[in-house]
Amino acid sequence: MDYFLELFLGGLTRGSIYALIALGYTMVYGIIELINFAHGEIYMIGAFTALIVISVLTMMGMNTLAILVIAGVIAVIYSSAYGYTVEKIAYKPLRNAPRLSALISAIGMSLFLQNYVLLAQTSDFLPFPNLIPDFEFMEPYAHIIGSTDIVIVITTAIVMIILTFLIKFTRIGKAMRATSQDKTMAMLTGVDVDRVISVTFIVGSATAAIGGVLIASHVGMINFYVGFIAGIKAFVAAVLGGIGSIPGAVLGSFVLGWTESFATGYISSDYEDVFAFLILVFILIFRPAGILGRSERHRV
Amino acid sequence: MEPILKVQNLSMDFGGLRALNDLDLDVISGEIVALIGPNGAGKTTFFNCITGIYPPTEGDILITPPGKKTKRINGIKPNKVTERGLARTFQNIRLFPNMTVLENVMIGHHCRMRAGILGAILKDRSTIKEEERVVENSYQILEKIGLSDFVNEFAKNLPYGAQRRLEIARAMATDPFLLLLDEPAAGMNPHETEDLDKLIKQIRDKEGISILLIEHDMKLVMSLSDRIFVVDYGKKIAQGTPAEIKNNKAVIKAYLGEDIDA
Amino acid sequence: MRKSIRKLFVTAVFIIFSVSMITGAACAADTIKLGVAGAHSGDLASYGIPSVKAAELVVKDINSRGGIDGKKVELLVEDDVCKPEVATNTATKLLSQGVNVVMGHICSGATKAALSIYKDANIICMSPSATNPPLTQSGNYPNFYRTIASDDAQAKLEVDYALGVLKVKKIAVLHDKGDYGKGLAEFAKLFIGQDPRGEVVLFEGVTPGAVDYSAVVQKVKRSKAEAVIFGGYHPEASKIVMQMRKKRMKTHFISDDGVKDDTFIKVAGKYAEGVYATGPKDTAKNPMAIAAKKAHQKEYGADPGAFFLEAYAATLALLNAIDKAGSTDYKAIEKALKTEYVETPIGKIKFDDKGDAIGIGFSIYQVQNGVYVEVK
Amino acid sequence: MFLTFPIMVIRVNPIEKIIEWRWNNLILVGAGSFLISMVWRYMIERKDYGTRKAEAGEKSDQPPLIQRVMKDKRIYTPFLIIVALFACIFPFVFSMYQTNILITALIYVMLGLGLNIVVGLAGLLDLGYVAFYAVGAYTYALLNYHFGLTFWMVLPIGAGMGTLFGILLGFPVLRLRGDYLAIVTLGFGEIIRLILENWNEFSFGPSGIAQISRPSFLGMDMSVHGAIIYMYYIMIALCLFTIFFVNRLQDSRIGRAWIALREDETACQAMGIDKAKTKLTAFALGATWAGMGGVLFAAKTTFVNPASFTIWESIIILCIVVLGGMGSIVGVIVGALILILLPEYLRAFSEYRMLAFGILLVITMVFRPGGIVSDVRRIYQFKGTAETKS
Repeated sequence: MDYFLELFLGGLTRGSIYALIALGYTMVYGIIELINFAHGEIYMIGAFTALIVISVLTMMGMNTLAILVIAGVIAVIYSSAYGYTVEKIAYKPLRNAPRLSALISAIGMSLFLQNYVLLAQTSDFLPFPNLIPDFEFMEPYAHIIGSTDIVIVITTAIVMIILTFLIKFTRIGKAMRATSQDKTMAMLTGVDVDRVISVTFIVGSATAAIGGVLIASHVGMINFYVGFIAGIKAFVAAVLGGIGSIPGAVLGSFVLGWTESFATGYISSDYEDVFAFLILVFILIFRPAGILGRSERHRV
Repeated sequence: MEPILKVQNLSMDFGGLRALNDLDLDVISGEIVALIGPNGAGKTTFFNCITGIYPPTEGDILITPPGKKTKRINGIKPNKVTERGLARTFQNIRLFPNMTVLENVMIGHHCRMRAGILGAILKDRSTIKEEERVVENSYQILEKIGLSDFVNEFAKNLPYGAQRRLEIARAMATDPFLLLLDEPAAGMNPHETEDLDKLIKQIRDKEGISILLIEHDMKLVMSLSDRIFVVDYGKKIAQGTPAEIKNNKAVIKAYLGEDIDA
Repeated sequence: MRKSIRKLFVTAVFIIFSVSMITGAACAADTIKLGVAGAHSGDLASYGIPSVKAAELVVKDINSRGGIDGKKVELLVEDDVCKPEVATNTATKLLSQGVNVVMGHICSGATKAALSIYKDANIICMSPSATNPPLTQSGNYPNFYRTIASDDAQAKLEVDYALGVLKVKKIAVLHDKGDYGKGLAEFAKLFIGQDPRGEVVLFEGVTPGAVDYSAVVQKVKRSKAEAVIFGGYHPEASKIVMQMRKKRMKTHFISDDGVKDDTFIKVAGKYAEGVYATGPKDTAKNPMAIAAKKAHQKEYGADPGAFFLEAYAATLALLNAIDKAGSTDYKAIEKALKTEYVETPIGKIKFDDKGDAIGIGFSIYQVQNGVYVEVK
Repeated sequence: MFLTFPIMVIRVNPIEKIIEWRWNNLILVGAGSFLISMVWRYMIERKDYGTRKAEAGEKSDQPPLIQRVMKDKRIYTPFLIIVALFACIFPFVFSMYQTNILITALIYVMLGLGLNIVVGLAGLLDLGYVAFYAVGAYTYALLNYHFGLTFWMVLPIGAGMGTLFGILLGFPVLRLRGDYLAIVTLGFGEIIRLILENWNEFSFGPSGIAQISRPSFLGMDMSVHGAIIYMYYIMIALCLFTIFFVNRLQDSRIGRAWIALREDETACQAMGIDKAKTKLTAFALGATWAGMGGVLFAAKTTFVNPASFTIWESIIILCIVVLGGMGSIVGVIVGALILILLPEYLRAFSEYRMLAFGILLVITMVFRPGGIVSDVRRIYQFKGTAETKS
């Protein structure tokens, strides 16, 4: 039972990690139906920015909690700026082009950002300091779950709630929903679609940056390639949950996290990813629009 | 006379919503039948049920192609429905925009062709002949519809009225015995509508294809139809000849609201 | 506008074509051409670039002393990104340029792909880092040599250390599913199986690049393994070690020379303490090694990277063999490699019939106070 | 226009941060960041210029150049002859290396044309195309290793295995639309790779299978050089065959059905086209080509391991199709040649080449969203026929 619990918690952490990235994916997809391949790179850049800030501040001798907050804020700002810029450069000119063209543009952007960081920084893995202190009250349970894990899970929950509120109850949220339903109609009813899309990218990138900082401190290292791998997984999670749906992305991430965790624990980690993809295929066969996705209604 | 299309007790539910409720309808060979009703009455849903896009919740759809036995076609796939001889057009035009006008019509021939992969590669004599026949045939249809000048235009570049007619041409190419037209005159100017009136009559008279159409343009409906069915809220509220329908109280009420009745 | 761009492009391609033709044709035989191939870009570049630097240093040294038999040595450096399909291109490119001997490739997969081309062209190839055992042991590649011990030798050492010195009984064998790591793990499993003192309680591959290895670590914990033998590279190793230590597990962690890298210690920090890794015998006292490192410092202003000394030794061995043989003839070089000892930074070596170096060895290192220290 | 200003300001900043951080490399990175920001500025200017030009260009209704060239038989035929001649004498004029990379490029031409059936014609976004490529490669590798079957015997088997797997994958994904399809195919591609990686008994795991025999000519033993030249001509022949095949297909009943499917799924079905069957044919045929490509890959490289079949490979092939121009044969050929040969010739830039590659993809898409050679496919032969009939 203990073992099951541990795997369950491990899966929860992993799921939360995916969720932090998947949320951005799903928001962008919901609005402009684009698989934003560069989203993983935004996450990576967030982590790198945080690392740079942390290094600088540590040299200046600040205390860890302040560093964490400052680094987090700066990472969020930079990632948002990057998200915004990427959208303006690589996607906006392609708004009316075939969807595949935008996809290729996204792939190109992903490659570019990867190599940009590779060249500007290094190809080696860099150690990422763990800034989340070990909580003392956690010590008796440290062998089961670490403090970083808890912070990640809680942050994911908070981010999800905030995003849901944002979309359900604010003006910009309303505009987002309108845009995702029908761009032309939204435009006609006075929604500034370009602005809505920009905001979506900014919010999505900010989420990714928060993810970047937390995940990097959990994993303890980063390099230019972490974004791509995590991005693919998060994308799978978003699709699994029903792409375009915020709770769907989180649920999908948890399903994926647990699948991987239990598959590793009870079967073999050799085929961990195989199980992850198999569950994706199975769920999509029975629910072609994902767990919480709206099934596409044909308008004839 | 035996009806070629006979719909009995057709009902369609979307979740809890009953879009169609116990609908009956029939079309007799050589007829032009109109299906009218206010917006959202379930007319297009009715078409979608008949053509296999939605499987109906209840009821029977029976077809009797000329010279063949009666068959029940509930819930079979759209392409099979077309193969059986029912062809349709769409309310919001659904052409293949990046194909030429001719190709659009050639697609209509698809289910009447048999060339397979091998045929396509080897281009044996039967395939070549078939292709030639289809090109010829498509061209003839376009001539009848009056689009022969646009043969090599992209469908998306046609004027609106011509796109509507191309949809009809494409549907005719599937060699149907019954043509289902979903608001063929929508968005047309009076002049174009007049042409359409002629065209539809021509299709019935010269090609021998029966027609079931949904239309809002009452002038067109009255001029064309042999019989009219009126639906509201998924229910049939009246049926009869144009003259009968014109004076039907229920119809007037449905169209103009309660006040007029009083 | 578009047309002119296209024209420009076509012209550019043609120019490149013709330039490469001219260079291909110009390779007259008054230099000895040493090919250096490996990953010089991409994510594995950090393993390939040191070999280029080593070759540059050796060649510079030899040329400054008048070359071999009065002939200068010319370097042909080609990137294979560690991909087999690119490696065949690299190999043919080297052949087109009239290469005499090749030092490389870096990854075993790429090496295998390239070897079949060198073999038909009678070119000798010596790798500083391709450790896959069949490269020498299968006998399929008579033209292949290496200055690094093969995976099975390392695995043997790790297993012997775990069972003999650490006296553990239950061992979990993990790997990164890669060519190198999995091969090594398979050997470790085999050797433990043959030894009555220990048993393999877990044999698993982890997914490289995954965000979290907690499930695997849990599994190790449940298996009650006293030691983990890991085959793979340092990024995964540090993630696993960190998660193990965070879960307060005291399991020994033994790994290979993919982990015996200072980056590992930097990344894992305090968690790296006590980790064992195998690596080539300590060369700190070898005067040639010291000289080579110094030369690198002087030339490039930094410490050399992974496989630098092996590459240095390989370059020396190859050029020495050509010198001794007095020609670049395949048979002659082969004979010289197998009979003549040569002094290198990794010891005095010659090669056995299969192509493995005699005279080099591996030893076990442990992280103590942030540095790898050889343990006896 | 005013947007470019914040972009530049924001862009430069992180680089400055790097300078701050890397004290030891201060000067070097400083110069580098300056260069990058210059390049960036230049690019943005170019982009604005390009956008304005494109806006202006839309009004002047000028048919694309390549289309005009292709229409005009007087230019087209001699052009073809020159290309053909060049292709014939290529291995004797150029070095073995050039021939070798051209073989690689030609394999990708085949793969691109195969994927073009699925993505370009039928409009099904397939991100797991590499799975079939792997299936083909391993078919040859394993059959050759265990039973010593030769290249020519395995080529049809590999193609067949590709078809089989195409159908196997096709069935479960038929219901899916758009990006759901993409992600499932991506998963399928990964599953195949992971199985190859982990199932040692079957596939020899990550260490792969080496010493696969090259195609032999009438049982003759050939030197590497000879083998490469031979391989080159095989590739030329197979590419011609592929072009012929795809060309015939896309002008046929089946090809039209694919395009109709891409254009409008519902309408396509309402026109009597069996959606499931059409999709399945597209998948199966696309996979057939990938299977063949795989056999060729194994024969050329003489070594296979799972590392050659990552998702990036699928992405590259997809880029070939989209960059070249979806649905256009010439486009795919051009795309393959550019995308495969360019990185080889960019070797001079070594570490910058992938960066350049990424930029190239974005720029091409932004300026020519339809691909380099768009609109070409849509000129159909029926034109002539129809006119003579009228």
